[in-house]
Amino acid sequence: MRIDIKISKDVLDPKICSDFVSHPSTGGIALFIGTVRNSTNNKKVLRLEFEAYESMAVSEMKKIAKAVVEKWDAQRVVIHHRVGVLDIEEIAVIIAVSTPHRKAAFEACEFAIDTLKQVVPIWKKEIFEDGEVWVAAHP
Amino acid sequence: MRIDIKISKDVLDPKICSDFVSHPSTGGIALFIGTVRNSTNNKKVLRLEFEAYESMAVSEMKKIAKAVVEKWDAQRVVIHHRVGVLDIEEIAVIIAVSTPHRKAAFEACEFAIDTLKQVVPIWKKEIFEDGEVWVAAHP
Amino acid sequence: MKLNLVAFGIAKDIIGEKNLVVDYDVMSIAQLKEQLCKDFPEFEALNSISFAINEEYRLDDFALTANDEVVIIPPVAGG
Amino acid sequence: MKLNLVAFGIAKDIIGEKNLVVDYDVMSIAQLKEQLCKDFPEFEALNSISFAINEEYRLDDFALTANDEVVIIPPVAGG
Repeated sequence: MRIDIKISKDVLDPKICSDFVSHPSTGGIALFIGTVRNSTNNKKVLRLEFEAYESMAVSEMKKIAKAVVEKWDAQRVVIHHRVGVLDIEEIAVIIAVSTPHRKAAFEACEFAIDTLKQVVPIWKKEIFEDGEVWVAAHP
Repeated sequence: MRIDIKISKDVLDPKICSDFVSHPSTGGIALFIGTVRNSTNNKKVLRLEFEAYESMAVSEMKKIAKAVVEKWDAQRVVIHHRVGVLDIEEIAVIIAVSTPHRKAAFEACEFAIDTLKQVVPIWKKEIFEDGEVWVAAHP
Repeated sequence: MKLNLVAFGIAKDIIGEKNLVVDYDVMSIAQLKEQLCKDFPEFEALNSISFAINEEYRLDDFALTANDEVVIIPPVAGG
Repeated sequence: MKLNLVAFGIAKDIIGEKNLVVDYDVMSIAQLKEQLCKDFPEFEALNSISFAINEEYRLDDFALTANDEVVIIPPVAGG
Protein backbone atom coordinates (compact mmCIF):
# COMPACT_ATOMS: atom_id res chain seq x y z
CA MET A 1 0.00 0.00 0.00
CA ARG A 2 1.58 3.24 -1.16
CA ILE A 3 -0.92 5.73 0.24
CA ASP A 4 -2.28 6.34 3.72
CA ILE A 5 -5.33 8.61 4.03
CA LYS A 6 -6.98 9.42 7.34
CA ILE A 7 -9.51 11.79 8.85
CA SER A 8 -9.11 11.69 12.58
CA LYS A 9 -10.57 13.10 15.78
CA ASP A 10 -7.25 12.34 17.49
CA VAL A 11 -3.95 14.21 17.54
CA LEU A 12 -1.89 13.84 14.33
CA ASP A 13 1.70 12.62 14.55
CA PRO A 14 4.46 13.78 12.14
CA LYS A 15 6.64 10.79 13.04
CA ILE A 16 3.98 8.27 11.99
CA CYS A 17 3.71 10.12 8.66
CA SER A 18 7.45 10.31 7.97
CA ASP A 19 7.89 6.67 9.00
CA PHE A 20 5.13 5.61 6.60
CA VAL A 21 6.70 7.33 3.59
CA SER A 22 10.24 6.20 4.39
CA HIS A 23 11.49 3.80 1.73
CA PRO A 24 14.92 2.30 0.98
CA SER A 25 15.21 3.92 -2.46
CA THR A 26 13.85 7.34 -1.55
CA GLY A 27 15.75 10.47 -2.59
CA GLY A 28 13.84 12.82 -0.36
CA ILE A 29 10.86 13.17 1.93
CA ALA A 30 8.87 16.40 2.08
CA LEU A 31 6.29 17.09 4.76
CA PHE A 32 3.78 19.85 5.14
CA ILE A 33 2.30 20.45 8.58
CA GLY A 34 -0.57 22.89 8.97
CA THR A 35 -1.17 24.19 12.48
CA VAL A 36 -3.87 26.36 14.00
CA ARG A 37 -3.06 30.06 13.84
CA ASN A 38 -3.73 32.44 16.71
CA SER A 39 -5.13 35.24 14.56
CA THR A 40 -6.92 36.14 11.32
CA ASN A 41 -6.64 39.68 9.95
CA ASN A 42 -5.20 40.76 13.29
CA LYS A 43 -8.18 39.33 15.14
CA LYS A 44 -7.43 36.91 17.95
CA VAL A 45 -8.60 33.35 17.30
CA LEU A 46 -9.42 31.23 20.38
CA ARG A 47 -9.73 27.87 18.62
CA LEU A 48 -10.88 26.20 15.42
CA GLU A 49 -13.56 23.70 14.65
CA PHE A 50 -13.17 21.40 11.63
CA GLU A 51 -16.09 19.56 10.08
CA ALA A 52 -15.73 17.06 7.22
CA TYR A 53 -18.03 15.32 4.80
CA GLU A 54 -15.93 12.37 5.74
CA SER A 55 -16.56 9.73 3.07
CA MET A 56 -16.18 12.22 0.21
CA ALA A 57 -13.23 13.96 1.89
CA VAL A 58 -11.40 10.63 2.09
CA SER A 59 -12.27 9.92 -1.55
CA GLU A 60 -10.94 13.36 -2.67
CA MET A 61 -7.79 12.93 -0.57
CA LYS A 62 -7.23 9.57 -2.25
CA LYS A 63 -7.54 11.22 -5.66
CA ILE A 64 -4.89 13.77 -4.65
CA ALA A 65 -2.57 11.04 -3.37
CA LYS A 66 -3.00 9.03 -6.56
CA ALA A 67 -2.25 12.11 -8.68
CA VAL A 68 0.93 12.62 -6.63
CA VAL A 69 1.97 9.01 -7.19
CA GLU A 70 1.36 9.29 -10.94
CA LYS A 71 2.67 12.78 -11.68
CA TRP A 72 5.73 12.79 -9.41
CA ASP A 73 6.48 9.10 -9.26
CA ALA A 74 5.96 9.24 -5.50
CA GLN A 75 6.92 6.14 -3.58
CA ARG A 76 4.58 6.81 -0.67
CA VAL A 77 2.03 9.47 0.21
CA VAL A 78 0.33 10.29 3.52
CA ILE A 79 -2.54 12.73 3.95
CA HIS A 80 -3.92 12.99 7.48
CA HIS A 81 -6.53 15.59 8.44
CA ARG A 82 -7.87 16.33 11.87
CA VAL A 83 -11.51 17.13 12.66
CA GLY A 84 -13.24 18.45 15.77
CA VAL A 85 -12.16 21.27 18.06
CA LEU A 86 -8.49 22.29 17.83
CA ASP A 87 -6.52 24.65 20.02
CA ILE A 88 -3.92 27.13 18.75
CA GLU A 89 -0.76 25.40 17.44
CA GLU A 90 -2.43 21.99 17.20
CA ILE A 91 -1.81 20.16 13.93
CA ALA A 92 -4.74 20.28 11.49
CA VAL A 93 -3.14 18.51 8.55
CA ILE A 94 -0.02 16.55 7.69
CA ILE A 95 1.05 15.67 4.16
CA ALA A 96 4.14 13.53 3.58
CA VAL A 97 5.59 12.50 0.24
CA SER A 98 8.63 10.43 -0.65
CA THR A 99 10.06 10.50 -4.17
CA PRO A 100 13.16 9.16 -5.92
CA HIS A 101 14.37 12.75 -6.46
CA ARG A 102 14.31 15.52 -3.91
CA LYS A 103 12.81 18.32 -5.99
CA ALA A 104 9.76 16.25 -6.88
CA ALA A 105 8.97 15.70 -3.19
CA PHE A 106 8.63 19.45 -2.58
CA GLU A 107 6.56 20.01 -5.72
CA ALA A 108 4.27 17.08 -5.00
CA CYS A 109 3.79 18.05 -1.36
CA GLU A 110 2.92 21.63 -2.30
CA PHE A 111 0.53 20.43 -5.01
CA ALA A 112 -1.16 18.16 -2.47
CA ILE A 113 -1.79 20.85 0.16
CA ASP A 114 -2.86 23.43 -2.47
CA THR A 115 -5.32 20.95 -4.01
CA LEU A 116 -6.57 19.76 -0.63
CA LYS A 117 -7.48 23.33 0.28
CA GLN A 118 -9.38 23.73 -3.00
CA VAL A 119 -11.37 20.52 -3.31
CA VAL A 120 -11.56 18.43 -0.14
CA PRO A 121 -14.94 18.93 1.57
CA ILE A 122 -13.71 20.06 4.96
CA TRP A 123 -14.88 23.24 6.66
CA LYS A 124 -13.26 25.34 9.32
CA LYS A 125 -14.96 27.63 11.80
CA GLU A 126 -12.87 30.23 13.59
CA ILE A 127 -13.97 30.93 17.12
CA PHE A 128 -13.29 34.48 18.32
CA GLU A 129 -13.95 36.09 21.68
CA ASP A 130 -17.07 37.75 20.23
CA GLY A 131 -18.38 35.20 17.77
CA GLU A 132 -17.50 32.66 15.12
CA VAL A 133 -17.02 32.60 11.35
CA TRP A 134 -16.93 29.88 8.68
CA VAL A 135 -13.59 30.47 6.97
CA ALA A 136 -13.63 31.48 3.28
CA ALA A 137 -17.42 31.27 3.07
CA HIS A 138 -17.94 34.91 2.11
CA PRO A 139 -16.01 37.16 -0.31
CA MET B 1 15.95 31.53 19.93
CA ARG B 2 14.59 31.14 16.40
CA ILE B 3 17.08 28.63 15.03
CA ASP B 4 18.23 25.21 16.17
CA ILE B 5 21.33 23.76 14.53
CA LYS B 6 22.79 20.39 15.42
CA ILE B 7 25.30 17.84 14.21
CA SER B 8 24.64 14.59 15.98
CA LYS B 9 25.94 11.06 16.31
CA ASP B 10 22.48 10.03 17.52
CA VAL B 11 19.27 9.26 15.64
CA LEU B 12 17.42 12.35 14.37
CA ASP B 13 13.78 12.87 15.29
CA PRO B 14 11.25 14.59 12.96
CA LYS B 15 8.87 15.27 15.86
CA ILE B 16 11.49 17.24 17.81
CA CYS B 17 12.07 19.32 14.67
CA SER B 18 8.41 20.00 13.91
CA ASP B 19 7.74 20.79 17.58
CA PHE B 20 10.61 23.30 17.61
CA VAL B 21 9.33 25.23 14.59
CA SER B 22 5.71 25.20 15.71
CA HIS B 23 4.56 28.71 16.54
CA PRO B 24 1.14 30.23 17.30
CA SER B 25 1.15 32.54 14.26
CA THR B 26 2.58 30.11 11.72
CA GLY B 27 0.89 29.67 8.34
CA GLY B 28 2.74 26.52 7.42
CA ILE B 29 5.55 24.19 8.37
CA ALA B 30 7.66 22.48 5.71
CA LEU B 31 10.07 19.68 6.52
CA PHE B 32 12.66 17.96 4.42
CA ILE B 33 13.92 14.58 5.56
CA GLY B 34 16.86 12.99 3.79
CA THR B 35 17.29 9.26 4.28
CA VAL B 36 19.98 6.79 3.26
CA ARG B 37 19.34 5.27 -0.14
CA ASN B 38 19.91 1.59 -0.88
CA SER B 39 21.60 2.15 -4.26
CA THR B 40 23.66 4.50 -6.42
CA ASN B 41 23.64 4.09 -10.19
CA ASN B 42 22.02 0.68 -9.74
CA LYS B 43 24.80 -0.41 -7.40
CA LYS B 44 23.75 -1.75 -4.00
CA VAL B 45 24.79 0.44 -1.06
CA LEU B 46 25.30 -1.33 2.28
CA ARG B 47 25.59 1.74 4.48
CA LEU B 48 26.87 5.31 4.56
CA GLU B 49 29.47 7.05 6.62
CA PHE B 50 29.20 10.79 7.24
CA GLU B 51 32.13 12.91 8.38
CA ALA B 52 31.87 16.61 9.26
CA TYR B 53 34.25 19.47 9.85
CA GLU B 54 31.97 20.08 12.74
CA SER B 55 32.64 23.64 13.91
CA MET B 56 32.57 25.04 10.36
CA ALA B 57 29.60 22.87 9.38
CA VAL B 58 27.61 24.30 12.29
CA SER B 59 28.69 27.80 11.31
CA GLU B 60 27.62 27.27 7.66
CA MET B 61 24.31 25.74 8.76
CA LYS B 62 23.69 28.81 10.94
CA LYS B 63 24.30 31.05 7.93
CA ILE B 64 21.72 29.09 5.95
CA ALA B 65 19.20 29.31 8.79
CA LYS B 66 19.76 33.05 9.15
CA ALA B 67 19.31 33.54 5.39
CA VAL B 68 16.02 31.64 5.65
CA VAL B 69 14.86 33.84 8.52
CA GLU B 70 15.75 36.99 6.60
CA LYS B 71 14.65 36.10 3.06
CA TRP B 72 11.45 34.21 3.87
CA ASP B 73 10.53 35.81 7.17
CA ALA B 74 10.78 32.39 8.79
CA GLN B 75 9.55 32.16 12.36
CA ARG B 76 11.71 29.16 13.26
CA VAL B 77 14.30 27.04 11.48
CA VAL B 78 15.82 23.66 12.40
CA ILE B 79 18.75 22.04 10.64
CA HIS B 80 19.88 18.73 12.13
CA HIS B 81 22.52 16.59 10.44
CA ARG B 82 23.66 13.14 11.45
CA VAL B 83 27.28 11.91 11.37
CA GLY B 84 28.84 8.47 11.75
CA VAL B 85 27.73 5.20 10.22
CA LEU B 86 24.15 5.09 8.94
CA ASP B 87 22.13 2.12 7.71
CA ILE B 88 19.75 2.21 4.76
CA GLU B 89 16.59 4.31 5.45
CA GLU B 90 18.12 6.02 8.48
CA ILE B 91 17.64 9.79 8.56
CA ALA B 92 20.75 11.78 7.56
CA VAL B 93 19.27 15.27 7.66
CA ILE B 94 16.13 17.07 8.79
CA ILE B 95 15.27 20.64 7.88
CA ALA B 96 12.16 22.27 9.28
CA VAL B 97 10.90 25.78 8.56
CA SER B 98 7.84 27.65 9.77
CA THR B 99 6.66 30.80 8.01
CA PRO B 100 3.64 33.11 8.16
CA HIS B 101 2.63 31.98 4.65
CA ARG B 102 2.62 28.44 3.36
CA LYS B 103 4.38 28.93 0.03
CA ALA B 104 7.40 30.53 1.69
CA ALA B 105 7.91 27.48 3.92
CA PHE B 106 8.36 25.21 0.90
CA GLU B 107 10.67 27.65 -0.88
CA ALA B 108 12.77 28.25 2.20
CA CYS B 109 13.06 24.56 3.04
CA GLU B 110 14.13 23.70 -0.51
CA PHE B 111 16.66 26.56 -0.51
CA ALA B 112 18.07 25.28 2.78
CA ILE B 113 18.63 21.69 1.65
CA ASP B 114 19.98 22.79 -1.76
CA THR B 115 22.43 25.18 -0.10
CA LEU B 116 23.41 22.69 2.59
CA LYS B 117 24.40 20.21 -0.09
CA GLN B 118 26.55 22.84 -1.80
CA VAL B 119 28.41 24.52 1.04
CA VAL B 120 28.28 22.67 4.36
CA PRO B 121 31.55 20.78 4.96
CA ILE B 122 30.14 17.31 5.42
CA TRP B 123 31.35 14.29 3.46
CA LYS B 124 29.65 11.03 2.69
CA LYS B 125 31.27 7.70 1.94
CA GLU B 126 29.17 5.00 0.29
CA ILE B 127 30.07 1.48 1.38
CA PHE B 128 29.46 -1.18 -1.26
CA GLU B 129 29.94 -4.93 -1.11
CA ASP B 130 33.22 -4.54 -3.00
CA GLY B 131 34.61 -1.24 -1.78
CA GLU B 132 33.79 2.32 -0.82
CA VAL B 133 33.57 5.71 -2.52
CA TRP B 134 33.57 9.34 -1.35
CA VAL B 135 30.38 10.73 -2.90
CA ALA B 136 30.74 13.53 -5.49
CA ALA B 137 34.51 13.67 -5.09
CA HIS B 138 35.25 12.80 -8.72
CA PRO B 139 33.62 13.97 -11.96
CA MET C 1 -38.98 15.79 -7.79
CA LYS C 2 -38.19 14.72 -4.25
CA LEU C 3 -34.56 15.28 -3.20
CA ASN C 4 -32.73 14.52 0.02
CA LEU C 5 -30.51 17.50 0.79
CA VAL C 6 -27.56 17.19 3.16
CA ALA C 7 -25.86 20.35 4.37
CA PHE C 8 -22.39 20.93 5.84
CA GLY C 9 -20.62 23.94 7.33
CA ILE C 10 -22.33 27.26 6.74
CA ALA C 11 -24.92 25.55 4.50
CA LYS C 12 -26.22 23.75 7.57
CA ASP C 13 -26.49 27.08 9.40
CA ILE C 14 -28.36 28.65 6.47
CA ILE C 15 -30.83 25.79 6.03
CA GLY C 16 -31.17 25.33 9.77
CA GLU C 17 -30.65 21.59 9.71
CA LYS C 18 -28.30 18.94 8.38
CA ASN C 19 -30.91 16.96 6.43
CA LEU C 20 -33.84 18.38 4.51
CA VAL C 21 -36.23 16.63 2.16
CA VAL C 22 -37.54 18.96 -0.55
CA ASP C 23 -39.93 18.54 -3.46
CA TYR C 24 -38.64 20.90 -6.14
CA ASP C 25 -39.60 21.33 -9.77
CA VAL C 26 -35.96 21.05 -10.94
CA MET C 27 -34.09 18.78 -13.38
CA SER C 28 -30.45 19.80 -13.02
CA ILE C 29 -27.92 20.99 -10.47
CA ALA C 30 -28.16 24.49 -11.97
CA GLN C 31 -31.90 24.61 -11.39
CA LEU C 32 -31.54 23.21 -7.88
CA LYS C 33 -29.03 25.95 -7.08
CA GLU C 34 -31.42 28.59 -8.39
CA GLN C 35 -34.30 27.23 -6.33
CA LEU C 36 -32.19 26.99 -3.18
CA CYS C 37 -31.08 30.60 -3.56
CA LYS C 38 -34.77 31.62 -3.80
CA ASP C 39 -35.72 29.69 -0.66
CA PHE C 40 -32.55 30.60 1.25
CA PRO C 41 -31.24 33.95 -0.04
CA GLU C 42 -28.15 33.70 2.18
CA PHE C 43 -26.67 31.21 -0.31
CA GLU C 44 -26.33 34.12 -2.79
CA ALA C 45 -23.81 35.77 -0.47
CA LEU C 46 -21.41 32.81 -0.41
CA ASN C 47 -18.14 32.73 -2.34
CA SER C 48 -19.31 29.59 -4.11
CA ILE C 49 -21.69 26.71 -3.72
CA SER C 50 -21.11 23.23 -5.09
CA PHE C 51 -23.03 19.99 -5.04
CA ALA C 52 -22.07 16.35 -4.69
CA ILE C 53 -23.98 13.18 -5.43
CA ASN C 54 -22.46 9.82 -4.53
CA GLU C 55 -19.38 11.56 -3.16
CA GLU C 56 -18.52 13.25 -6.46
CA TYR C 57 -18.79 16.90 -7.38
CA ARG C 58 -21.57 17.36 -9.95
CA LEU C 59 -21.54 20.24 -12.42
CA ASP C 60 -24.40 22.58 -13.35
CA ASP C 61 -25.72 20.44 -16.19
CA PHE C 62 -25.83 17.20 -14.19
CA ALA C 63 -29.31 15.63 -14.44
CA LEU C 64 -30.98 14.91 -11.10
CA THR C 65 -32.89 11.73 -10.37
CA ALA C 66 -35.79 11.53 -7.94
CA ASN C 67 -34.70 10.73 -4.37
CA ASP C 68 -31.08 11.65 -5.06
CA GLU C 69 -29.09 12.48 -1.96
CA VAL C 70 -27.61 15.86 -2.86
CA VAL C 71 -24.89 17.22 -0.61
CA ILE C 72 -24.57 20.99 -0.50
CA ILE C 73 -20.90 22.00 -0.40
CA PRO C 74 -20.19 25.58 0.65
CA PRO C 75 -16.64 26.99 0.18
CA VAL C 76 -14.20 24.43 1.60
CA ALA C 77 -11.45 25.42 4.00
CA GLY C 78 -9.44 22.37 5.01
CA GLY C 79 -5.79 22.37 5.92
CA MET D 1 56.06 29.62 5.20
CA LYS D 2 54.95 26.98 7.68
CA LEU D 3 51.29 25.95 7.40
CA ASN D 4 49.21 23.52 9.44
CA LEU D 5 47.08 21.54 7.00
CA VAL D 6 43.96 19.72 8.14
CA ALA D 7 42.33 17.23 5.78
CA PHE D 8 38.79 15.79 5.68
CA GLY D 9 37.08 13.15 3.59
CA ILE D 10 38.96 12.08 0.49
CA ALA D 11 41.63 14.75 1.14
CA LYS D 12 42.63 12.81 4.26
CA ASP D 13 42.93 9.64 2.16
CA ILE D 14 45.06 11.46 -0.43
CA ILE D 15 47.42 13.06 2.07
CA GLY D 16 47.50 9.95 4.21
CA GLU D 17 46.81 11.73 7.48
CA LYS D 18 44.42 14.23 9.04
CA ASN D 19 47.05 16.76 10.09
CA LEU D 20 50.17 17.70 8.16
CA VAL D 21 52.66 20.51 8.81
CA VAL D 22 54.24 21.78 5.59
CA ASP D 23 56.81 24.47 4.82
CA TYR D 24 55.80 25.80 1.40
CA ASP D 25 57.03 28.77 -0.59
CA VAL D 26 53.48 30.08 -1.14
CA MET D 27 51.70 33.37 -0.38
CA SER D 28 48.08 32.72 -1.38
CA ILE D 29 45.43 30.03 -1.44
CA ALA D 30 45.93 29.72 -5.22
CA GLN D 31 49.64 29.00 -4.78
CA LEU D 32 48.96 26.56 -1.96
CA LYS D 33 46.52 24.68 -4.20
CA GLU D 34 49.13 24.51 -6.97
CA GLN D 35 51.79 23.21 -4.61
CA LEU D 36 49.46 20.63 -3.11
CA CYS D 37 48.56 19.33 -6.57
CA LYS D 38 52.29 18.95 -7.31
CA ASP D 39 52.94 17.01 -4.09
CA PHE D 40 49.69 15.02 -4.25
CA PRO D 41 48.62 14.68 -7.90
CA GLU D 42 45.39 12.92 -6.90
CA PHE D 43 43.95 16.33 -5.93
CA GLU D 44 43.93 17.19 -9.66
CA ALA D 45 41.34 14.47 -10.27
CA LEU D 46 38.81 15.88 -7.78
CA ASN D 47 35.68 17.75 -8.81
CA SER D 48 36.81 20.73 -6.77
CA ILE D 49 39.02 21.62 -3.87
CA SER D 50 38.38 24.47 -1.46
CA PHE D 51 40.14 25.85 1.59
CA ALA D 52 38.98 27.26 4.89
CA ILE D 53 40.79 29.29 7.51
CA ASN D 54 39.07 30.12 10.79
CA GLU D 55 35.97 28.22 9.65
CA GLU D 56 35.44 30.41 6.57
CA TYR D 57 35.92 29.52 2.93
CA ARG D 58 38.90 31.48 1.53
CA LEU D 59 39.17 32.35 -2.15
CA ASP D 60 42.19 31.99 -4.43
CA ASP D 61 43.61 35.44 -3.74
CA PHE D 62 43.43 35.13 0.05
CA ALA D 63 46.84 35.93 1.58
CA LEU D 64 48.23 33.26 3.87
CA THR D 65 49.94 33.99 7.17
CA ALA D 66 52.66 31.83 8.67
CA ASN D 67 51.31 29.07 10.91
CA ASP D 68 47.77 29.41 9.54
CA GLU D 69 45.62 26.34 10.07
CA VAL D 70 44.36 25.65 6.56
CA VAL D 71 41.55 23.14 6.19
CA ILE D 72 41.40 21.30 2.89
CA ILE D 73 37.79 20.89 1.77
CA PRO D 74 37.16 18.32 -0.97
CA PRO D 75 33.74 18.23 -2.68
CA VAL D 76 31.08 18.25 0.05
CA ALA D 77 28.20 15.78 0.07
CA GLY D 78 25.99 16.39 3.07
CA GLY D 79 22.27 15.72 3.24
